[in-house]
Amino acid sequence: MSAGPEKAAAPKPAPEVPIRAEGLTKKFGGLTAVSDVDLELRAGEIAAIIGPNGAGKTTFFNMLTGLYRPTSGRIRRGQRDITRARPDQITALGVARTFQNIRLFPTMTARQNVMIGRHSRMRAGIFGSIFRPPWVRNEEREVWERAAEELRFVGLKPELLDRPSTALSYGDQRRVEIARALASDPEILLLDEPTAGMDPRESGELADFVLRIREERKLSILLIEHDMKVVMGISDRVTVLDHGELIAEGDPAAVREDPKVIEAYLGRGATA
Amino acid sequence: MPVAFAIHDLSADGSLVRIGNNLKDGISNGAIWALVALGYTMVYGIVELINFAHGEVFMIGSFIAFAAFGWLGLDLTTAIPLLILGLALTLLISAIASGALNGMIEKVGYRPLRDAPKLAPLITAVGFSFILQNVGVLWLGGSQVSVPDLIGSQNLLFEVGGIDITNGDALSILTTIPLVLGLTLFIDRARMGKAMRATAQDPDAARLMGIDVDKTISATFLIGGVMAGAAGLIYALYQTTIWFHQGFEAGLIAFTAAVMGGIGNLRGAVVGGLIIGCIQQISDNRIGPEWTPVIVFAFLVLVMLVRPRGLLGEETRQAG
Amino acid sequence: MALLEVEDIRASYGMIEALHGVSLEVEAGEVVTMIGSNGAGKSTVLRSISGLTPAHAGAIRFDGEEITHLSPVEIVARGISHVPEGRRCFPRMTVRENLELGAYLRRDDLAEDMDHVFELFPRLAEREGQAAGTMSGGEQQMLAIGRAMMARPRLLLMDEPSMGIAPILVERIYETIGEISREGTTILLVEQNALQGLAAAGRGYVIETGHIVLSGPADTLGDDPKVKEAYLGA
Amino acid sequence: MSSVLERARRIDQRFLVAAAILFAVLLPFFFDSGSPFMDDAVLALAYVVMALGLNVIVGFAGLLDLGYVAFFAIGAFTMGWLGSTFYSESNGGDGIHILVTGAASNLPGIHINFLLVLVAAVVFTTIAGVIIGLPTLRLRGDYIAIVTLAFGEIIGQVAANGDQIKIGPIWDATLGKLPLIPDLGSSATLTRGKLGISPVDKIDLPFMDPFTSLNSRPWYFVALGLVLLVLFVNVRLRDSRLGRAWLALREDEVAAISMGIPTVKTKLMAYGTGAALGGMSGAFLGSFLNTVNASQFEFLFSIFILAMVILGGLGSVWGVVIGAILLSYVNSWLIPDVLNGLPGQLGLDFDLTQVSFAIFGFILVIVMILRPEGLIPERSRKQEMHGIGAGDTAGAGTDVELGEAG
Amino acid sequence: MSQRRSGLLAAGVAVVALSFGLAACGGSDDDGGGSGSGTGANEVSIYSSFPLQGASRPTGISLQNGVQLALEQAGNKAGGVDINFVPLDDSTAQAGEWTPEAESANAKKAVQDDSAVAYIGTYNSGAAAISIPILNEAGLAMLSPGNTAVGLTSDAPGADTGIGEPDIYYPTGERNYARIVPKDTVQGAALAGLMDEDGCTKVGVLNDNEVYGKGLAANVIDAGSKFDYEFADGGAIDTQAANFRSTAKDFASQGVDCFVFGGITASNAVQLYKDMGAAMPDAKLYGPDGVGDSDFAGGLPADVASRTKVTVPTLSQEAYGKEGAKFFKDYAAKFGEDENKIGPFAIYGYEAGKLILDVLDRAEDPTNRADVVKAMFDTKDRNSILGKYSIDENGDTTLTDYGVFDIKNGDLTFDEKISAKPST
Repeated sequence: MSAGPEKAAAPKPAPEVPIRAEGLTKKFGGLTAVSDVDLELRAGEIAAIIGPNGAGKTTFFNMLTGLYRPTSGRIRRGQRDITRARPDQITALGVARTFQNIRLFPTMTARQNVMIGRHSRMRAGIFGSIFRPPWVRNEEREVWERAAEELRFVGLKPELLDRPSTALSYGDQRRVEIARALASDPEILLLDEPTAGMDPRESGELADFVLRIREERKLSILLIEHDMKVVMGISDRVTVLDHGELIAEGDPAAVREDPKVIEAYLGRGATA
Repeated sequence: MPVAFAIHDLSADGSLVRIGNNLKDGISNGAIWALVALGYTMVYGIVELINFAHGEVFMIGSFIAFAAFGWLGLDLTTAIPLLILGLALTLLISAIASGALNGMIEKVGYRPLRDAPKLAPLITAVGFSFILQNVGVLWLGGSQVSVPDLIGSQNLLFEVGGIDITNGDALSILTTIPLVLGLTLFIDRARMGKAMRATAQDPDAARLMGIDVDKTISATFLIGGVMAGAAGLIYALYQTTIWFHQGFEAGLIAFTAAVMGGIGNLRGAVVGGLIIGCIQQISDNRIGPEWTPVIVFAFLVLVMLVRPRGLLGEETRQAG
Repeated sequence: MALLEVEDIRASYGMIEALHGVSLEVEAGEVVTMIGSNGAGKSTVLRSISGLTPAHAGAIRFDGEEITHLSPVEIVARGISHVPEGRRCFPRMTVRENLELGAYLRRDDLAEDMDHVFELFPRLAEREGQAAGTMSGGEQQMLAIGRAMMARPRLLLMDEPSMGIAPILVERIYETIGEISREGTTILLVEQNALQGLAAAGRGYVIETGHIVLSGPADTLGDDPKVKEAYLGA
Repeated sequence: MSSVLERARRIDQRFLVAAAILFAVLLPFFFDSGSPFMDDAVLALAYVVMALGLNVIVGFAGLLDLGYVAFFAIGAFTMGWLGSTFYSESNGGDGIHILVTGAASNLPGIHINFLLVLVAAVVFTTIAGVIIGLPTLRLRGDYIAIVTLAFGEIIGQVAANGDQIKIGPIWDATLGKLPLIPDLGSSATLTRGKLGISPVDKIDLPFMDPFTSLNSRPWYFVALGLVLLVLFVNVRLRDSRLGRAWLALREDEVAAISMGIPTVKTKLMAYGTGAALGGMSGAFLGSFLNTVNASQFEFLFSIFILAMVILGGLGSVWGVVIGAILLSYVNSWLIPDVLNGLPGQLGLDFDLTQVSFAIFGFILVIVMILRPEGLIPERSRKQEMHGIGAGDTAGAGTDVELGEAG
Repeated sequence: MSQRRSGLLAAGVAVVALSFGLAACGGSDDDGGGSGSGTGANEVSIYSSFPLQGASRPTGISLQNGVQLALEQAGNKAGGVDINFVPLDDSTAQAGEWTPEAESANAKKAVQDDSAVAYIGTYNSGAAAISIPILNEAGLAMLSPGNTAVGLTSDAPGADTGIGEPDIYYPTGERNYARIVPKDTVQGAALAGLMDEDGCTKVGVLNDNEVYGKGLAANVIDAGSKFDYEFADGGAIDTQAANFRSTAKDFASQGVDCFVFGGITASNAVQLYKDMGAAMPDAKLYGPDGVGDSDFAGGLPADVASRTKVTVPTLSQEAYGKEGAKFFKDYAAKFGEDENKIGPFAIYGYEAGKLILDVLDRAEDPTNRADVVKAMFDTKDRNSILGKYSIDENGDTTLTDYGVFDIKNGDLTFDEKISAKPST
């Protein structure tokens, strides 16, 4: 406690498979939402999970981030088993996410939202918060600036920095949510339908931005997406879920031609 | 714990009479809690609100019953047929008045806050609880008030195998059974009962059926209040003492019973009430009456921590 | 005059507007399908019609009468039943009780309608006394449709009847939808499963991010490359 | 209305604070040191400390605690145990005296300097807060309210019946044998039940004359010192990493834990802090009221303090201060001394003191319905209470199974 | 914001603060109260503090009325000074009984009033334990017409000497508290003797865990140890419990044939006696002065009331002679009550008032607190309405008479007088 804070640890060399799900299953009562899914995210790639409504995609995300406890199966983060870890522990291990229906803290400003994202990398405890020694002041100032930096990175106009998040446009709210996730220095970013509710132009911009995030931040991205243009445009690999089961996996072009996938989306007879 | 004491009793004198008497007392006490718990569980089931003032509605029910004795001129000299008629009338008066009171509280205190954060209506509920307690203080003063022992609460009615059944026991159990059966029947079969269950399980879907959710919620409060009013009368006759503070503990006990039984589960609430009645009785006998509130509250905490979804099956609202 | 006229409605969840001016019409006796990907606003259109998410601009007319600002109860009473997304059966009630609730606003004898629903879905008759929550998704979908039919609606709104249901049952349900339509009930259907939804319909609309982008006869709409593009990308 | 607010905002807040503190410091010199006004002022300040403590729990972290009286009780008992003749057999009847002067230094029992008692009270209440909070804070919001209420009642009941709990033998058999830890005597009990521990040692500070119950001025300054300390803690916590985390948990628990905020630990910090502040005030009140009596620790008290927080504005530090002072004077002055005969003048047959708790209940109801953000709202609360963006957070706790600690 | 503006505001605040302070206290800024020196003014204040709400209200009111009557009869004058009577309430409606906060506030109020020379109260011994030390520091005389707990004045049996009773109540080491009711060693002996006379064989005892009740129960057991009967000590009750049936059954199964409660009516005594009476249909029931009021007597059902006896340090109205008769008549006339239904404590309130008048007459300077205390302890062989008594050096009365009351038609009716001799 008395020693000053260490500088945020430099990102460790990414392990071969940053995150891997093995035989992951989640049942709610009688309903099986996710059934025996194996999935891995490789270092530096952008992978997409697609599938019709109710296929179990968000449930899968919720298990990866610790919100749901799997009924069976394992999740590994590198060498570590995180199947039973708490969400905050998983965040601390470098996994960050966004939500399908934006979940910003409504009364906080954009900047404060992003500062929350930095929570797991900060050290000030109760005494630090009360007595505010120099290292805590520095920490606060750094986070304050870091938040602005992240928001600049995602393209939020500087004058919106200290506006309440609810006063921002829909697209800006999406940006803030991504900035909030990036603030925790993740190695893995989980994006849950980042383009939901955007028009095609905005979606296209966002797709480009996701690519840029990977370039500049050197992280691996797993996204759930409905907009096939986005999925096809940016993902290295696509996994398709239907009724909680993995029905196809591979590069985007191949998956798009997979009859099982077309049927899942457009209905029977679509391939005929 | 009750089991341990039962075994101890058996090994001590080989007799089940004592534990039997305890359980009997516990059940007749618990029957009153059960009636209060019904209102609690119905309201929580439908609006997910701890109606903190519910215990006070029960207390006011007792007070109204006491006042009704005066209006109707019921006293120890009243002839038995008249007494029965008078008590039936009292039951009607206190049940309807309590129901109306509960309904009024809902309209004034909770409905405007239906979309507010969850803690807001809980805080108004606490506020109403205090207002009603103070009404009780102004009405009958700050300490226990003696109610004429109209039914000879402690007089022996008959004895089975060493277990004494008193008039009070008979009243408590025999009034509670038809009320509980009537209520479950109503909830199971009646159109409004079905609307209540539907609203509790999925308010949006209930709207799509053409159910007026606001009206249904009001009706739930009303019926919960009616049960509390009936319990208030029974309490007054059974204990022969009433006071403004009786609702506070009753409310917490009833809430515990409701949680134990699984919120929204009527039968569960009744069983929960009876179990707590028995725990109180055994604690009175074995640990000391002055520790009984501690035992009950500790039990409350235990239930909430260990099985917040209820001992007797899960009946919480499931998401969509 | 169409049975249902939706004119330039806008609807929002909190600060976020989900419908930016949607217009559509449904003629009496028709089956109309609205398709679109997740989050396009399909469900919101139905919720606005049935009063769950009232439109804050525009107008909805049913049988010539404006119903935009009526409560769900009044809308049900006028003959519009809504089979909601995710079925929303009352999980701790039996099949029979769910069906009875469907006819909540009716005071007459239900026996005939009950028999009719059991005819449409014999599976439900077998499970009459079973709690809805314990049934499979497909069975619950049948129940939800049956429940809506119990109100003897003139217009039936259906939200993704195929969602999360095994393909075999999806077919079974669509067969019944056809039957219901043949009996004279007007249907407005919302589907993500585009081809399935359009196959059952006479006309269709395509909705994207809160706007209607395409409309036309169902059979031509299904072949429109834009639809495939919207779903699977170009 | 809004222009007034605008103007108020424009005035430098720091200056307002300084003026308020100056006013508070000078106030006692305008009043007779023994006047009832000063007595009420001391009580009001002690209640401000309590209310600010509860504000950390309810206002900052959004945990409705209906059993705050527990911490008042534990703080007061710490004062009673460590500053009275209660454990008269301790140390073989000679008593224990640490840094005390005057009458207390010759009496049997344990007599420890007030400042040390204050530290002990903070330690005890924090421990109690953690013990109560650890299992409780996993629960959903309304259940937390009831469980804390139950804990408050349990502590009150144990206080009332604690004269039956003999701790002496156990204490002496185990701890009493250790060096530095004195025996308590074989008949020592946990509390003195409804008889109450009375009298309690007066505050004894270095370089100051011993306090007496007749001169309220020194008491006032000690209480004011506690208020300033607690204000400092409140303001610092509000604008810190923890304060932000509490706000986040309050607004959207699922999003907050997904951002790496550990729920139980973070809530526990709020609960423990609030407990510690309540304990400080409790110890002070034990000495000031000169008694530690089980009848003080009733549910009413929890609600009294809660009403202060709610009236002032949940989470609003300055609002809570005003709310506490207002309600304290309403309780100890306005109702009994000024308006008591009002109902009588209106032809009603009761005194206003008889309905004082209905008045507090009424305040809860009215504030919640008409102005849920309180008199001086905190910005985020105002939006929350009016449902802006609160959205689906109400049910957030239920649709997610949270991982357990471990 | 401009500097000028802040300056203006500061000045404004200062002005407001000043005027507020000055207006509120008229500028007096001396060290309040407790100086002990006479003020020279020719008006003194006498405070009273009794519970005026809850179950003790009838008793509290009759005590307060008694004091008021005595003072008014003297024209609110004694020792050449005018008397200003300030009656206070030490209970709250919500608690239904006295509270430490209220009693402590009352004591402080009296202490801080420079003109105060005497404090008449309290009824509850627990309340006295709060106020005695406060008044003691100020050297203010306190006279109780109701406290009977032993430890307030002496270390006789029943006092908790462990915590240092009675000395802890007197931080200055000087005594300032006297009472005109006999302490509970007397009442304990009276009750114990009465139960012996009535042929009890096993006595069930309960208490309400308060200063008075707990002490009295201990005194009964202590005094009863020399008789042939046994005790079944059930300890303390939970006064908030709905009923006491299980405790009653427990007593019945132990063969208890007499029952006595150390406590007051406000401690749910009616329900307690009802349940005891029901579970033990033949047992005799005894109550102390704490239940000597109309709420208790009127609340019991007839079959229980007929078996209940209450001891009160008051006798029949006839026993008080001509002076007594006049008192009861005056009291009834002034407060509009039925002469035969005046609460037993009214006369104690009256005598407390009379004694204070006498003390002020005898005090060297009736405006000087120390002189008043001295005169109070100098009370010797006073011929009072209660009989001839003195105040001893502990502040106790030398009276030992107790009246035994039956309950007839819901009223306490005098039965017999007992003069108890406590063992110490």
